Amino acid sequence: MPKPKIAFYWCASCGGCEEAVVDLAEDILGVVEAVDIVLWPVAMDFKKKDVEAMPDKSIVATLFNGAIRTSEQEEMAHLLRRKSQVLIAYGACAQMGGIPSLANQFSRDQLLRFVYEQAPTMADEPKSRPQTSFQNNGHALTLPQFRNVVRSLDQVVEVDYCIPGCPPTPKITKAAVGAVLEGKLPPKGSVLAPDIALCDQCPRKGSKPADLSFTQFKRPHMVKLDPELCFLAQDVVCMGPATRGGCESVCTRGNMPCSGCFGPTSRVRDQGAKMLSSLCANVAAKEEKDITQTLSGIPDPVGTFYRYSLASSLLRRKVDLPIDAKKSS
Amino acid sequence: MRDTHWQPRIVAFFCNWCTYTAADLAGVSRLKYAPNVRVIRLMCSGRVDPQFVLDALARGADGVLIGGCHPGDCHYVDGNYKTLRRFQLLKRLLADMGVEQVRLRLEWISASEGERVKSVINEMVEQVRALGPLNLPGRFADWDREMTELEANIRTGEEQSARKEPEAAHA
Amino acid sequence: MKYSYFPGCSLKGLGRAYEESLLPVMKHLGVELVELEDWNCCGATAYMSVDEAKAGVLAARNLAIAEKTGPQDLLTPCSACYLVLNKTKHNIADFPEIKDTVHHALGVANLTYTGATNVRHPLDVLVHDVGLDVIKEKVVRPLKGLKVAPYYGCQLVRPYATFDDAWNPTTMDRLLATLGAEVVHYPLKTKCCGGSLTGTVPEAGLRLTYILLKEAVRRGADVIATICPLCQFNLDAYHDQIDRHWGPTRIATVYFTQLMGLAFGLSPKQLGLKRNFVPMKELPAQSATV
Amino acid sequence: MNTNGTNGNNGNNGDIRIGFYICHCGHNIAALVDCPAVAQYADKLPGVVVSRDYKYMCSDPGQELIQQDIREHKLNRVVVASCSPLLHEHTFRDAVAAGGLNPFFFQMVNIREHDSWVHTDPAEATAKAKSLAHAAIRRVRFHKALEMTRVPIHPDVLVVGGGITGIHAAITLANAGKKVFLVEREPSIGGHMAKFDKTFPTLDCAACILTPKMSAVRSHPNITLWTYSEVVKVEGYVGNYVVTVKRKPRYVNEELCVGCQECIKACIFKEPKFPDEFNVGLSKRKPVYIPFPQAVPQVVVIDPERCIQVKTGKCKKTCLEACADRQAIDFTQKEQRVEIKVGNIIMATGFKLFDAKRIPQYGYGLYPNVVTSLELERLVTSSGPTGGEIILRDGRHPKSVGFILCVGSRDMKTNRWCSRTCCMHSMKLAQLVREHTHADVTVFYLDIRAPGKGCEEFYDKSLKEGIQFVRGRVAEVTDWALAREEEGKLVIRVEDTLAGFVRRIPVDMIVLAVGMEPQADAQEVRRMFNMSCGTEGWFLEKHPKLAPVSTFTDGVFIAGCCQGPKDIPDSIAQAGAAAAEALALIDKGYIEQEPNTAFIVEEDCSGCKSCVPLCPFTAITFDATKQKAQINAALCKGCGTCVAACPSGSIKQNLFDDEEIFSEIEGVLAHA
Repeated sequence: MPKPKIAFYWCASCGGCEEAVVDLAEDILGVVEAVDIVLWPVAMDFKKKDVEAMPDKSIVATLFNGAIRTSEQEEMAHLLRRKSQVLIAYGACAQMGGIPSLANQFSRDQLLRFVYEQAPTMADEPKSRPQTSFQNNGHALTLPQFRNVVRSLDQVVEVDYCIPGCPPTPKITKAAVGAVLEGKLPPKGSVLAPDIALCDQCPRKGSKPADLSFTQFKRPHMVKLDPELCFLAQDVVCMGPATRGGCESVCTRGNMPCSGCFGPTSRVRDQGAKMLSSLCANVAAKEEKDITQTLSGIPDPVGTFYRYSLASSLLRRKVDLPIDAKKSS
Repeated sequence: MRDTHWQPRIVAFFCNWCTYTAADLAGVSRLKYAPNVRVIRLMCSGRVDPQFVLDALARGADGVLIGGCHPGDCHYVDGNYKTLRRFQLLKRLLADMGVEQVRLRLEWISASEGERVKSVINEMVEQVRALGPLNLPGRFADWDREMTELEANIRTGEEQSARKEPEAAHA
Repeated sequence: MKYSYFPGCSLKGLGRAYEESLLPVMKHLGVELVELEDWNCCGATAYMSVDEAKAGVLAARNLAIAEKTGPQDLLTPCSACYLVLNKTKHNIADFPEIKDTVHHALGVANLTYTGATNVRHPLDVLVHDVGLDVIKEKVVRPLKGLKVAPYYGCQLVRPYATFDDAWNPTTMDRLLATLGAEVVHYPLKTKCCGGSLTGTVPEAGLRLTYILLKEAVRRGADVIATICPLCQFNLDAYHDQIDRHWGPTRIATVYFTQLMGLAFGLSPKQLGLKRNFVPMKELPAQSATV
Repeated sequence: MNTNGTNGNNGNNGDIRIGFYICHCGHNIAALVDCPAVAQYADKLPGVVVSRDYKYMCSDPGQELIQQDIREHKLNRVVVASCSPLLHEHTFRDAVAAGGLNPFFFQMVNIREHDSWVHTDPAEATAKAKSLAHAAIRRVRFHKALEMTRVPIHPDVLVVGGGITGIHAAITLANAGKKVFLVEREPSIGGHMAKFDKTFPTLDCAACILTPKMSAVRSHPNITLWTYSEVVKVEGYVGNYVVTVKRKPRYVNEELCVGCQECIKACIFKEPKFPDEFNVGLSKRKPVYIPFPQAVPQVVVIDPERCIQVKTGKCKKTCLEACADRQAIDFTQKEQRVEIKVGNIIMATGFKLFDAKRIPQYGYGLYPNVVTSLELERLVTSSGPTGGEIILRDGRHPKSVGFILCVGSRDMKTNRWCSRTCCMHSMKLAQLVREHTHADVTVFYLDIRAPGKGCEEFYDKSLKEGIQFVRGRVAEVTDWALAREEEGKLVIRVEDTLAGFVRRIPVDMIVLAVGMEPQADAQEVRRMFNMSCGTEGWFLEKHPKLAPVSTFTDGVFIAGCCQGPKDIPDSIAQAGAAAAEALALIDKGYIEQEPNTAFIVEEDCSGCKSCVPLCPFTAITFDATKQKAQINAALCKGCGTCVAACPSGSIKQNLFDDEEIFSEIEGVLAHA
């Protein structure tokens, strides 16, 4: 019996998710043993046409990481959807837009202008922006189109499962791959991680007081963080209460607060709104100006509460941004 | 661009004890106000989950009005303070997300202030009307239009390959 | 402290003693007044009763100039001006037709009025902005033993009781007490002085003036303090006629700013006190010796 | 009709079968909302099996219609679009239950108070009704079968305020065998009525009818009377209030004092020196005093602000000597706080009189012969400071008296409301003045309001007795004369609106009929007892007609003038009504409450404790063993604040769960 075919693909991501696969360490040998990796651009040489040549649904599962920012990524998403029996959004970017989707606070023009014209490191004169097509010596070169909006994978194609995390841990990756191979998958649409918030497993849980009553908020760089005390008890925003567990508390063990990469539980539609609701309710002040004062410790609510989930949040993107119809890449 | 038939749609979350009762009083007093508000009754303004506000906007509301008891008057002691705190940060969040300030409003309206229900609703409807539609469902659709051409191409491609499929299967 | 200053016609004419005392008193207290450039008639009560919209244009031009040149607080000593300017502010805010007329007219003159100008009376500014403590410090000749009837007239607190009670204003009472004067209980403090009736129906107007004078005398006042040029004139100028009708009721009527000047030790000549028909009695001896 | 709908979330069988009913409410709704069109629209919505419009849904046939449809069409959800749920939700829930369905499979749509009554455009009102109906139809899918929760009622009652209203309520309850705590701020009960001479319109003696009731309070075995005491804290909820009462030290042991008043005679102050509160300052008292001869309890009180011993500890304490062996005087007394448990509370905190100084042009406080109606009341009383003689401050008898009505009532500048009693009260005083002094009496009024039983007849009697009535709001009271007959008198200037000219009327004495106002601390008190106030500041009743003595807080009732100005008969009627409401709850033994409580899904809770401090009723606790939060349903009041705050969405709320609200949002925004 032929080995099941597995694919890995990456889009707008940092490469961390690829690292996570490699982080399976010796276990990756077991995976390689059990499956036939038919596509893994970061590690092996495959061409798009190789994938196109595969029969539809011939890949048992594709682990797809990264958000969707360009037309090429969209195209690959569609292609892999067609070729895969199970399409898994792998990591926070594919699941929720991830950090790349913080760019949904800016228009395409703002981004291109900054990156290609205004960035202090930009030496190119005259400042030029990349084009989707370019003629040189009779050769036509093309680049994919840079979209106006960063999207999570499920905003482009239908997704069967999500493996959360920035990046996902080897443990849940292994468990998910195992589940796929054994055909023991939960109902479609599930997130393959525990459906309980991080605090449940956080080693600092016991140190969290019952009454926080915030009078101020501090950002992690402003305090010498106590290595054992609950971050919220140190007035530092920790997204743990609003974030799915399963990450083995790697951040809180590493003395950094949770920033929310595992996304919300299944019972929550908008991770940021929920965290905001919970934190604000626990602010001590009653007078308007005192409340403002306390909350001024959170200077960037979008970046704080939606660090990984802006694309999949209820508003998705800064709503008054223009849609640039020009086909600049 | 401005649709002349467009009417602002405002979703309101009113607490049972003060603002909802005040709205009932406005009715009993036969005060007349703009018909653009749809009230959802909650027991306390403290029940207003910021998700409700975002969801209402995302589903097409042009504004959201939250009505609670005056500070110190909450039927549940201090639920309205929790609302006030959430409201403050939510308002900043909305500003960062490009939603105009007047589209979210928090008002303390006691059970006896039927007149205030009228004036607040009328004022908010006019302010929102002056801003024009928020129309997030429409904006979402506009944003996603950039994907349609590619999707159409892919669909054609799929249809072609579907026709070829039997051969591929044999190969 | 700095204010725009709208003198109005009275303070340059019949009521010049008011300006003559107001300016040095304000200066003495360190309050800077910037007279509006090219100000015009306030719109006057008479014009207002003929055509409110057009009278509003006249008044609004002054408000618009103040708004343009600043400061936004416009000191308006004359009660009639104070009322007309305030009324215009309200009219523009409340009546769209008047607002349109005014805006149109101002537009022709390249002026705009947004409502930013505050019309302030010197009494309000002195008591609420400068403060009685500061005023008290400046008193070098307390008006000890001087019995003063505080008389506000009708326009300062009606219909817009912006800084004091409409029926029983007390700002000037407190100010006079700070100067060391003995304030006489004078329940007629907002009664009509006769106003323009004295010119049109003298027997009615003069009778009203007479009641004010008679009651001030009966209550033992040495002098009546007023804040309005027309009141001052009515109470000061008709003693002969009043005496002929009802018997003598001689009492001087002066501006409250004149009393302030005296208490500050400024010279009576400087304060326009010589302009009174019925001269104010010398200050009682003990205060003169201070 | 439509029979689709597949959501399996109903707890019955898989099918959702919704019945939708829209009520015309006669013309109240149908005049503006096109009810048949709404019914047609609803009929096409998913899950709707029956959709009808009907003239009066709350009527018996209307309710029967629902029940019949439940049986015939196997409905498992019902939506009624009619009036406010605050009015008729329970009616329709009962109807649904009578039809054999759990009453909570019901949702109500408010298209009267929130729609037809407040809008003018039929098309817009109809569109609004459709979208509200749509929301309810979506929402009702998620409803679950629930049970009302029962809360037991503690049988004891607290009555706050010992005026005639509180006295009557306390006696009524005590006679029914209930234990009553009566708390009064002043040293004696009796309130305003104790200060009155006679009562209108019968002119019977106020003391004669009040004193026996005051004595009954003192002697009743079921009444615990705490005077000189104030409620400082109220916790708990209907049936189970825990109230803290502050008992101010009166420096006299109430058990030991027999009211012999020897101490008063012996006081180091030989003469009374301080204004006597009971006589509104018209007479003097000593630092040790008894508020008035009929005071209940008959116990002296020592004024800590005046008593030298209390203030400095350096008095000869002649009072102690006079008290001798009784040893009732106790300068070591301290303020006490007592906690009591009661099931119901009746508020009878009364009113305060308008301060006539707020209208300076009437000269109160300036001219000695301008008095308030209450001051005159004390003057005409035979037990008053003048022994019932009406005299001016200089000892003369007035030859002419003017009554100015509506002082601080029906006045845009002060209070807009009618104080209801002043017309009658003034006419009563006017008759007494005539009787006592034969003076000329003129009453200046805006309208004479004499609607009570026997009151119009009393007005007739006043006219016949030669009392003059001048209609017009008095402009001012002055002391300056224009004519000889005005010299030395107070002159009332008034526009006589019937005669059509301005008059000056000189009199010797002026009586200001001051109106009633909410107590100065009404706002703090209502917060403490979790009540509302109307814009004027009176305690707000739950419904102006149907629930006039109830408040929005179950188990807290209001009676008498704290709810608004009223006369003695009306106050007593309300006292009885409030007592009856409390009795009904006590005798039933329990109250049913909305099951809108929140609960934590244990396996979902991460134990983050974010919710724990949010509950003002301490219903949320953290289970250290399970490392999860939990909600005590008995303490939960259903506000839902914790539900909104749970960062992982692990708290749910009956009747107001996330899905229910999200579906409503979706519904109101679905295009009609």
